[in-house]
Amino acid sequence: MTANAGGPRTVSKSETDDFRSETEQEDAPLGTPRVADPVIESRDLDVYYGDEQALHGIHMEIPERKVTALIGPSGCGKSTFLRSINRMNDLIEIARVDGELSFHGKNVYDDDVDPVALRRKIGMVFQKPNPFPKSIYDNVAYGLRVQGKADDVDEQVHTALERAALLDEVEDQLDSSGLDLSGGQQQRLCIARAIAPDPEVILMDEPASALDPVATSKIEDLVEELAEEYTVVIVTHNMQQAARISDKTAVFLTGGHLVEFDDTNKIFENPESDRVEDYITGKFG
Amino acid sequence: MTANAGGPRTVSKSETDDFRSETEQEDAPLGTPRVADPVIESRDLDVYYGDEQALHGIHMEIPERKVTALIGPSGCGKSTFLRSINRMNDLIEIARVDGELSFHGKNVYDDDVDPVALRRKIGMVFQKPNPFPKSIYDNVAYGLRVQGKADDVDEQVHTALERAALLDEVEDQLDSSGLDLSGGQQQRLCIARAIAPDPEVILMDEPASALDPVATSKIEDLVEELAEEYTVVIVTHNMQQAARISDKTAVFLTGGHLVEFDDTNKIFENPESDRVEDYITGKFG
Amino acid sequence: MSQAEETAEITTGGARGIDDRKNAAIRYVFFSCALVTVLTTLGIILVLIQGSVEFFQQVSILEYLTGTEWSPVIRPRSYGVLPLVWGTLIITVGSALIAIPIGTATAIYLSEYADPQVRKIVKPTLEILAGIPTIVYGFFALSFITPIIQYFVPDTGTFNAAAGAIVVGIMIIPMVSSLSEDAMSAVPDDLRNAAYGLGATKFEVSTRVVVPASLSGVIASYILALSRAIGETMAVTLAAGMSPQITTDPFEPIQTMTAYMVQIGISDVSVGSIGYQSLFAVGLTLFAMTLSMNLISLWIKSRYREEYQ
Amino acid sequence: ITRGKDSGLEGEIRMDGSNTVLPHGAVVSEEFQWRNNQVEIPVRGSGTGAGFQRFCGGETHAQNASRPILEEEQERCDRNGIEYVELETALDGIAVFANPANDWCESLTVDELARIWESGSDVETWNDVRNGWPDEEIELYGRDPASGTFDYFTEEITGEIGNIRSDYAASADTNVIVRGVRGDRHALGFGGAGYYYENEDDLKLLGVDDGDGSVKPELATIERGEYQPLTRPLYTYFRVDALARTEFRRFAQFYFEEIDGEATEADIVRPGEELTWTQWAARRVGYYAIPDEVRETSETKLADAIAEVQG
Amino acid sequence: MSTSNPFAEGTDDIERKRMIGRVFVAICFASTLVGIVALVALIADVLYESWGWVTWEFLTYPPSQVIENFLPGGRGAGIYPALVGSIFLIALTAVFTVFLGVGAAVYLEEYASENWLTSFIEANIANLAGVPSIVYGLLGLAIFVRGMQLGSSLVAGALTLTLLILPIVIVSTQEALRAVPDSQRQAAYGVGATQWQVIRDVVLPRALPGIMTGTILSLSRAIGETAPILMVGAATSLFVAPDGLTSSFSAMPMMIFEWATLPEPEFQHVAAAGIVVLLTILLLMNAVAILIRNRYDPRS
Ligand SMILES: Nc1ncnc2c1ncn2[C@@H]1O[C@H](COP(=O)(O)OP(=O)(O)OP(=O)(O)O)[C@@H](O)[C@H]1O
Ligand SMILES: Nc1ncnc2c1ncn2[C@@H]1O[C@H](COP(=O)(O)OP(=O)(O)OP(=O)(O)O)[C@@H](O)[C@H]1O
Ligand SMILES: [Mg+2]
Ligand SMILES: [Mg+2]
Ligand SMILES: O=P([O-])([O-])[O-]
Repeated sequence: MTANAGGPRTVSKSETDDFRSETEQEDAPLGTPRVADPVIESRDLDVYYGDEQALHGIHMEIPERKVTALIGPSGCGKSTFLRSINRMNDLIEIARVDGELSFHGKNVYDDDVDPVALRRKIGMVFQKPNPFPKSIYDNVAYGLRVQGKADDVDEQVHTALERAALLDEVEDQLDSSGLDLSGGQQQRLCIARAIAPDPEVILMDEPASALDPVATSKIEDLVEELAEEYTVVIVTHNMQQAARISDKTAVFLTGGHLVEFDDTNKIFENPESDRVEDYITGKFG
Repeated sequence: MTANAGGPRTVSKSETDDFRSETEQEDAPLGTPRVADPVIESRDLDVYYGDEQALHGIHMEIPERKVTALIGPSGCGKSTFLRSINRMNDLIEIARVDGELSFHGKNVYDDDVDPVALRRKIGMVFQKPNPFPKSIYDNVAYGLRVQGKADDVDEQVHTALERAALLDEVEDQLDSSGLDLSGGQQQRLCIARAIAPDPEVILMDEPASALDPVATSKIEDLVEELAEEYTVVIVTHNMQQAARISDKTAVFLTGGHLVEFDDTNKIFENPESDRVEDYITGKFG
Repeated sequence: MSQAEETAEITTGGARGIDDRKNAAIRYVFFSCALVTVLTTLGIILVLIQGSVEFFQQVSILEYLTGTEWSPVIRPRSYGVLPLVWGTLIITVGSALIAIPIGTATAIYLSEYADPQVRKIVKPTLEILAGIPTIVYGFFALSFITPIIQYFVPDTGTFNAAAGAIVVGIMIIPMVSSLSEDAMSAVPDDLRNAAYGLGATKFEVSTRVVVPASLSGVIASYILALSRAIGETMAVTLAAGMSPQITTDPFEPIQTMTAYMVQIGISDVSVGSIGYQSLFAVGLTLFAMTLSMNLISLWIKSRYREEYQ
Repeated sequence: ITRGKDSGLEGEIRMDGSNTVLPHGAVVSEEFQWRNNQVEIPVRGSGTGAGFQRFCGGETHAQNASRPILEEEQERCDRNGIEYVELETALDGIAVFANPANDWCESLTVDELARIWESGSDVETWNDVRNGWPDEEIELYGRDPASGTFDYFTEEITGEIGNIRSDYAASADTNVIVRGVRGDRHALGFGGAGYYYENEDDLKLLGVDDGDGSVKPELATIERGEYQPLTRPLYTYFRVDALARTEFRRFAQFYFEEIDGEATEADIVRPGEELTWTQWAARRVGYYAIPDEVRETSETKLADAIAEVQG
Repeated sequence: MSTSNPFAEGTDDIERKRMIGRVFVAICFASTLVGIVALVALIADVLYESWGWVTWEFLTYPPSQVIENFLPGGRGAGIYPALVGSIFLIALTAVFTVFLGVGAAVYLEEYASENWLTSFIEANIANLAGVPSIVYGLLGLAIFVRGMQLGSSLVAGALTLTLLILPIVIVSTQEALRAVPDSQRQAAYGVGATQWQVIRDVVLPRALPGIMTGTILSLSRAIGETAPILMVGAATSLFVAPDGLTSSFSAMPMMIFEWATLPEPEFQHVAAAGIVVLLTILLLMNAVAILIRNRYDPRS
């Protein structure tokens, strides 16, 4: 796929001849489309926890300023894949990564890549809202401070809260604890915190699964908006959610295989694989 | 609804004139059908946790030897309702129940009802398999022993394991720990434990949500079989599951309201309420 | 099955429910066990007050609380408890200066950096320090710590507050390290992940997320450790001396409240004399001091619970 | 595991009191129990005061004391109907000692000691004690104010119990005083003479001059009553009614029985001497034997008490 | 595809933080060592002082005031009655504390509802845990020795130590009970067990390792306590081991304290030998507790 580096190139799903043959790439998911100048590209990515292999030869190209959804049944490796993008897996002692995962063409697993610097480019939002037990303001400012972006903190905090659609609700209580907010507000606070230092990519691991419907729909709206400025990769167990908000969808199935990766519409309306179809129509999971 | 106690009476959904007027019964769910000789009947049931009201005036009649599914988004009070049937809510200090919940016409919240005796009639299976750290045999025998049904324990244990479709798999390891089983087996063990003392009703709170698809489908088959002998009330967050296995479905929506209660087919094909329709088609949740 | 029968099976039918009588009896037995602790406190207060009343019939409370000379046996007699309180404070503050930084750093190391295997061994090993009989610490101070101090500060006498504070400090390190480590491990990984996700280094995660998040638990551990230091007896009796005086020089001998109590407890003063009664007055004062420390720690802990849900 | 011989006697004798006297009582009972192993004698050292409290409350049978019983304690005994017999059973010399590096001071007069130790003393340096001695601060070590040793020392030296300066380093453990003096060139301390003899290399023993010349506390000077005023008697009190019990009677009498071969030891028993257990025990644990006259008086008192209960 | 490293910017700053981080870890590690070094120094000091004095005779003979008896060729002297006394004391204390401690903890965790009485009892327990041990000595003296006329007996000593460690045992038992997952209780209630059946069959067995660990650790604290048994009146010199609840007793810390104050310098070694015996028992108890903890640790 290095041939792709040349420049923008529109590649549609129909260009099937562009695919490597099945024999060459057994694990390549069905219908993997080339993506124009992908921000993140994974090639033959295997992830192991100790002796257990959690991901098998994942190939994926994640497009810029789009929402890419990862769906699949519990334990299929969605979170694992997400964490391998910004090397959060480094923090899990037994986790081991093989293959390549590149960010703007640079393999993030190269020795000269500092994972801390990497994570400053790729923000992350987690399943359970996890604000620090600090004030709302300090929560948002934390990343700025850590990353040494300390001038104009005030302004940056406000901007981030604004973008996370939270400013109106908390403007006059910036000093109160982040833990005093409702679950949905907390999650938006975490999003504000993640975007405050202005990363390029935002990874979200089931950001709405712990929230009620109203809060969920707010987060969904937010995700769509964020895609105007950021590349968003989102894990969700809710297929309707994936259908609603994402441009691309990757379906992982049990055992850590990426079974299908394509435009969201395609996946939901006319998946290549029967297993994906079964999964999407709720035959299991 | 006490008028109902008289005897079997087939009431179909179409008999809308049978409903009390909306003004009389504001909280009555749409489409609540009368049930012939219901085993469990709740009337105007409110449940509070401290100052928070988790259930609002629930009316429901649960038919004998049928599977009744409770569905709804997270936090809507499904588990709360289930626990109020066998008074497991008594164990939550701040929980308080108003209104009536009757079992064979007897309000279980009357002063002269012994919750322990009640629970001996109404078995329960929980979301996470929770076998005791004892042998498989002792797990199943436990209920028999505490209920003083200690003759022929051997036979009863075997029968229960058989009915729970687990006997074949564990017959020659009855002495090994219940914890050594797989998740799905553990859950079936818990079902065997619940049915061993031969209750009338079995309450199940998302019994398959922690299991993989194969184990899930085994549990689903089992639930359908159990309905031949027991009244089953099952909470699930998986709508397809509810559609597959239940006869009646109750849809709770956020805030603790029972929005619709009807035959499962009706609910899934032609719900009365738009909100239920939205929920079922995955617009939120 | 008829409805009446059904109903009969779940109701108590006027009688008591299943094993109800037995359950009630068992509940009372357990309750009495819990009551023992209340009786213990009552007993302590009664015993201390009874002795103190006799003492305060002869000594004015004002003199006791404000006087700066303590010599209930040596003439001219004076009954100002402040020198003993001072001695106790010196030991407490001194041991805190040792145990708090060392214990906290140990806790951070164990919770954030150490391999789980290492933690599994080191934590209980350190806990042994808190379990070693304090009389052993007393001898350790005299035979090991004091000579070292004397090497650096040659004028130091055999008994000195510093040696007492050091051994007590060592003794309470594990209270700080273990309890703080518990608090730090209780910080959900979510928070660590959040910080890593923002591009924080491990150092920043430890010091700017974990420590602040566990602060109330950590502080509660300090207070518990300090209240142990206040109540510490044999080590200070042996190491810090028996000279009630208000001095800021840590190389001078002092006397703590507990050391005074041991001294009277095994002394030749006649029972019923004012010297003997002073034992109870000092005991009561000590009890009041640890009580207030414990109330503070309870208060902090209740805040701590709130914060985590 | 039981050690010693079974003599057929059995029972329990509880002994408490001064922890100074405790080793003496403990050695006697130790020897007694090796010979009568069914008699159980727990010995405690709660202190003379707390001991009398228990003794006069009828909790114990024998009481060690480093001072005679006080009036209020006596009243308590009377109230509880406890009759006792007071016996002098050993002598203790309170030694005054200095650091071995002290080459200026050989002895002190009682007056000098008083000036050093009395309450409000203005002696700060050795030079204040006697002209010509170094102008170095004296570091003072001594027993804690709650001890009988302290009571005796202050009474004899300064004329009144408890009349002592408050800025000396006090300890309940004489070993700790020894350590203090050993580690401090300008130190001066007091404590039981036995402690000096166990640490001769580390301490310098000073003579005490009460007008008849300087005397050092030695076996001879103490047992002959020449080391004054710092020789003090130690006492054992026995409960009279308990003497009716054979084993208790035998135990009390054992104090004044002659030692047997097993106990003879050259450095304790000098040739030609005939010692009783109490005398032998006193020397054994670093105290001094009561002179024979005193022993006879004590023995007679005991015999009278026994006669009274058996009477 | 570009091979330039997009992560090069800002890495100086990260490197600098890493340096600080390394220094910080070094400090934390050094602090951890302080505690361990102190422990090693303490044990080494004691072992050095006692070298050659811990003999079989030392373990099996009654104490003596005469140093020669401790030496080879002497009549034999040691710590036997105090050793047995301490063991009896601890065994008795264990019985009392397990009964009272588990009872109280079960009441607080399983029965008590959240009301002022419960919070009062819990606050009271937390406070008792911080009361100096010597105060318990005064209490034991007044209540058990005098009030209940038990005298300075084994049972009075054990009761005093019981009260001393009861709060710690209760708190650790509560923690063990809290660690029993609610799902286990619900499973039992769900099949119609009564509360007592739930506690007896499910909660207590499951919490047992935690309860044992906490209790043993507390007992190992009790075995080293000097001040309270000194106040209650353990005997300093005892020829025979205690043989009944009401017999007089001696205990190792008392013996050590006494030996250390005797004039002959050799007694310092005897005291050190006593400390070695005491520490050995204590470490054994800790080891057992750790073994139980590690074996049943739900986290491992
Ligand atoms: N820290 C870990 N240590 C060991 N195994 C792990 C770890 N995290 C995940 N796994 C295993 O890796 C596999 C994939 O897990 P992962 O969390 O990526 O799944 P997921 O698709 O995110 O599931 P879910 O929807 O439940 O979050 C699972 O089998 C899981 O048990
Ligand atoms: N023990 C409790 N104490 C206080 N509030 C509770 C408790 N249990 C449940 N609730 C509250 O009651 C409401 C209903 O909870 P319930 O557990 O019945 O929901 P549910 O429908 O079962 O949700 P889920 O699908 O997540 O299991 C929620 O708002 C919940 O926060
Ligand atoms: Mg996941
Ligand atoms: Mg639920
Ligand atoms: O031990 P004393 O008798 O000196 O208190």
